[in-house]
Amino acid sequence: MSQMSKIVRTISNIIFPFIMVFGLYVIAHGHLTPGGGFQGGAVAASGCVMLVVAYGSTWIFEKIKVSRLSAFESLGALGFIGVAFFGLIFGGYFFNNFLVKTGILFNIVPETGFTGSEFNTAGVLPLMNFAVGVKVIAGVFAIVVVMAYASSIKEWKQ
Amino acid sequence: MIYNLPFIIVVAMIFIGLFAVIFKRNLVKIVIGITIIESGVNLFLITLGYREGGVVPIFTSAPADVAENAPGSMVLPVPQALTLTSIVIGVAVLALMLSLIMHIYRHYGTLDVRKIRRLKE
Amino acid sequence: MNWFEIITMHSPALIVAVPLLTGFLTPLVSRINDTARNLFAIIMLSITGFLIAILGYDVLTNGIRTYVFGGGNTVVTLPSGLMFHVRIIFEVDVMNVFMIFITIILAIIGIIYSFSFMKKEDGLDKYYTIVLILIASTLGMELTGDLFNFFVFLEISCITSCALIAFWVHKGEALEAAFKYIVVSSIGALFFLFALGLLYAQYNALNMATIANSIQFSIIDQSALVLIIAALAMKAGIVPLHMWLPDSYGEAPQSITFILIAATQASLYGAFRVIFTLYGNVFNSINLASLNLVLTTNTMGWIIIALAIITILVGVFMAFIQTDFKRLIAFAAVAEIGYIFLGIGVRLASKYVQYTGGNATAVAFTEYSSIALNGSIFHIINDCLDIGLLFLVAGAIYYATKESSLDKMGGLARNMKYTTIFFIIGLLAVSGMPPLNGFASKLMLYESTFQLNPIIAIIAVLASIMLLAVFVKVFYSAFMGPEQPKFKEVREAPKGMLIAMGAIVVIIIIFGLFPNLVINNLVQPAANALTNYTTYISKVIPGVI
Amino acid sequence: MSARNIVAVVMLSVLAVFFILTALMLSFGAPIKYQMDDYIIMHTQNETGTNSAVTTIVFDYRGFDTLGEATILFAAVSGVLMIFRRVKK
Repeated sequence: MSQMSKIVRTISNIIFPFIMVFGLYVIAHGHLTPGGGFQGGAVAASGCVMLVVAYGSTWIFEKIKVSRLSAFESLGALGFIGVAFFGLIFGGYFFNNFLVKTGILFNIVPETGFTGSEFNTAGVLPLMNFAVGVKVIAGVFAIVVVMAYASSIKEWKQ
Repeated sequence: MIYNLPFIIVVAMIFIGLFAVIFKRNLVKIVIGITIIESGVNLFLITLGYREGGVVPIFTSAPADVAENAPGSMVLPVPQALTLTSIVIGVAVLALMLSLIMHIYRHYGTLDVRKIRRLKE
Repeated sequence: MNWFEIITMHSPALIVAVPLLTGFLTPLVSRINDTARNLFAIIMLSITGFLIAILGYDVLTNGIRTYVFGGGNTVVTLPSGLMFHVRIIFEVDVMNVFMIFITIILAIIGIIYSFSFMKKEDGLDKYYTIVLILIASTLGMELTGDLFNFFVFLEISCITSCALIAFWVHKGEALEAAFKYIVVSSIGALFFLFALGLLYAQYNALNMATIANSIQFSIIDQSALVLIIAALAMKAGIVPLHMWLPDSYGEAPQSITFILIAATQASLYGAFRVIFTLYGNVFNSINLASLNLVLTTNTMGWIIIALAIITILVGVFMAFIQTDFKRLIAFAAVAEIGYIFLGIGVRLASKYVQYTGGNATAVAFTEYSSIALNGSIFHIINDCLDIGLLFLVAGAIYYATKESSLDKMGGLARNMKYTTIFFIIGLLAVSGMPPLNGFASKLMLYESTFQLNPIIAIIAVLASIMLLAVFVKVFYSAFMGPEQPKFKEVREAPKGMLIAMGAIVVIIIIFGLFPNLVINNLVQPAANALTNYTTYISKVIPGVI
Repeated sequence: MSARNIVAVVMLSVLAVFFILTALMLSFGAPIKYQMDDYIIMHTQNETGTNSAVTTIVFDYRGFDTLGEATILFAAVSGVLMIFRRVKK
């Protein structure tokens, strides 16, 4: 895929930070509003995919190493399973929500029926949301970059 | 009867998808068929969880009367969580199928099932 | 609480989590070098095997063990006073232990075989990542006590198997087989999800014990049962839906095929669990007071018997006309799965005779129905080992000669002595010859089937003999005959592959010489655990019955 | 239209009737049983401190499913990268 026109590139440059911020907002507020790691990750990854469309997959493929994206995805998955293992170590059960009543971080427990929004709640859920978000951004971006690059080159190096 | 319309639509979607998978000769159309079946099943799960007049089961800035009659005024949350999982699974399956199709196209130069079928009984 | 108790307590979760963790770490570890990656994979799998041994010992001595993910006291109390957990529950009885035992044997041997078989390929870091995730998903399917969790692991195994079948991307047939596989199995999984939705709408629960406790067998439950069995039969390769199996078994790398067998058996395990536990109070505790349930059981049994006989015949006859070595073994695998299904069908149909016949027949058929179930469960492990051994032999031949068409082979016995011996043992075991393990389980199946209907038993015996004929033909065309000039330089397979095959041969011979050891210590308790669905339920919902 | 197609159409229509009958038996808008969901809505705030019941289920009550889901995405990415690797001949 080749580059698109200058207008498209400029506008996607302008929009890109906003999409990323919105994606990160959805990830960070996963425990308060509709959304979470997967949805926010998909939003942020679509922002990255917009760059692929605007700048052409060849250019992106040269700038970004897919193996690095794959390693990031691995790290996201490790973070997720790592939080689960911490639950085993500190809470006594795999996937235990060990932070929720300890008083370290994200530890406030709202009253039942509380309709305000308190960010510092939900125990390990924000951490898991974050890990999943990293994973989804890296994973979806890697899939799209590889597929776009593979469809753009004429002869495969087989 | 009319009250079950959502379920009938779900069944219709599943059968449109199955029809595409069985009768279409183009690999991409087969994939579209599978996606339609999957949307139908996801819609089915969501439909199961609907409670008459319910709102989304999230307390953040929920209206006061909803929060007071809490479980009765909210739709069931479990089917929604299952659907989220199912959607992500669908994305993964779709990515893998499309990359296989790209390879098949490179290899055979066509997407027609009749022309690429080399594995016979 | 000492460390051993803690490990035992957490082992159900760790058995799935450790291979998953290994899979996530493999891309990072393989940046060091290949040896480190291989060592890492085998060490982590050995740890999993160790955990399985601990868990198996505990379950065999102390009975069912449950594990609640996340812990806490999250219990819903029903108006009737019964309580159940909201969270995901792993529930391990002897049947689960039996299945994970098979899986870990196949997984470790398959990984050892891969070390030498796949050595010259590239993309191996991804290969080992996906294989480890496939193993984790198979273990998860076999341990879980939650229907949706089962679905998730079913989908993981579907995706990973599809990617691995397409490993040799330069071959068009492999891509085609992978595409066929993913279409069939994702539609099957979606049917499973639909059926799960039906059950959820009825009972508002997702764990198997809670649903099994309140199942009523209304029309909706019956359609859910039909859909679930159809989906799992699709994944296991029962005949109307078997077309993906020979293709994918035939085109995947043989080390993968070996692990795929375990994944297929996990779907079969799902069918066992659904019929005998989830619908337990329909198919297990029938009595004359509820005659329509008895009739339903009978109909269900005969439908399964018919499918199984068609599966056996199609597998055997299609194996006759194959010229490709791997596809031929794949059709034999279809026939073997037919035998396992035959056992389930005979079990259900014998129950009908047991309740409608006279007093004397009742006693006899109580025994025959349990023999059929035992034979069926015992045949799962024998099928894995025998068919697996044949696939590994095919892999060794492919590795040495780069040839898989039977017409072009010949005279291989001169240069590949060990492989030839392993093949002979495999062919005798798969066709049920007396000193080996296939005989023990097939005899149990024949015996119980004969009591139900002699004609079906004769068909089953004849099919088995034909299977022997097929493999003798293969033996002559591949190993005997004049030495082909192009195979003069052929050498024996490398040591790693020989060790893997030898390990299976040792297990086959042990099982063949002492079948009662396995039946009494593993198969019979597994069958008891499967039919004792009330114990299974009461471990999750205390106070029931 | 070949014989195979006719068989497929007949089987599909039988299945369709079966599915529609099943669909007609369910009730829309009024779930038959809802104890588990009610429990989760009522306890999501004091057990996990989360305002959103759906997120609670996805990451806490059924967190292991989500691990599986993350694994699926991981496996799909690894699979796609493996399929598009450069094969040396």
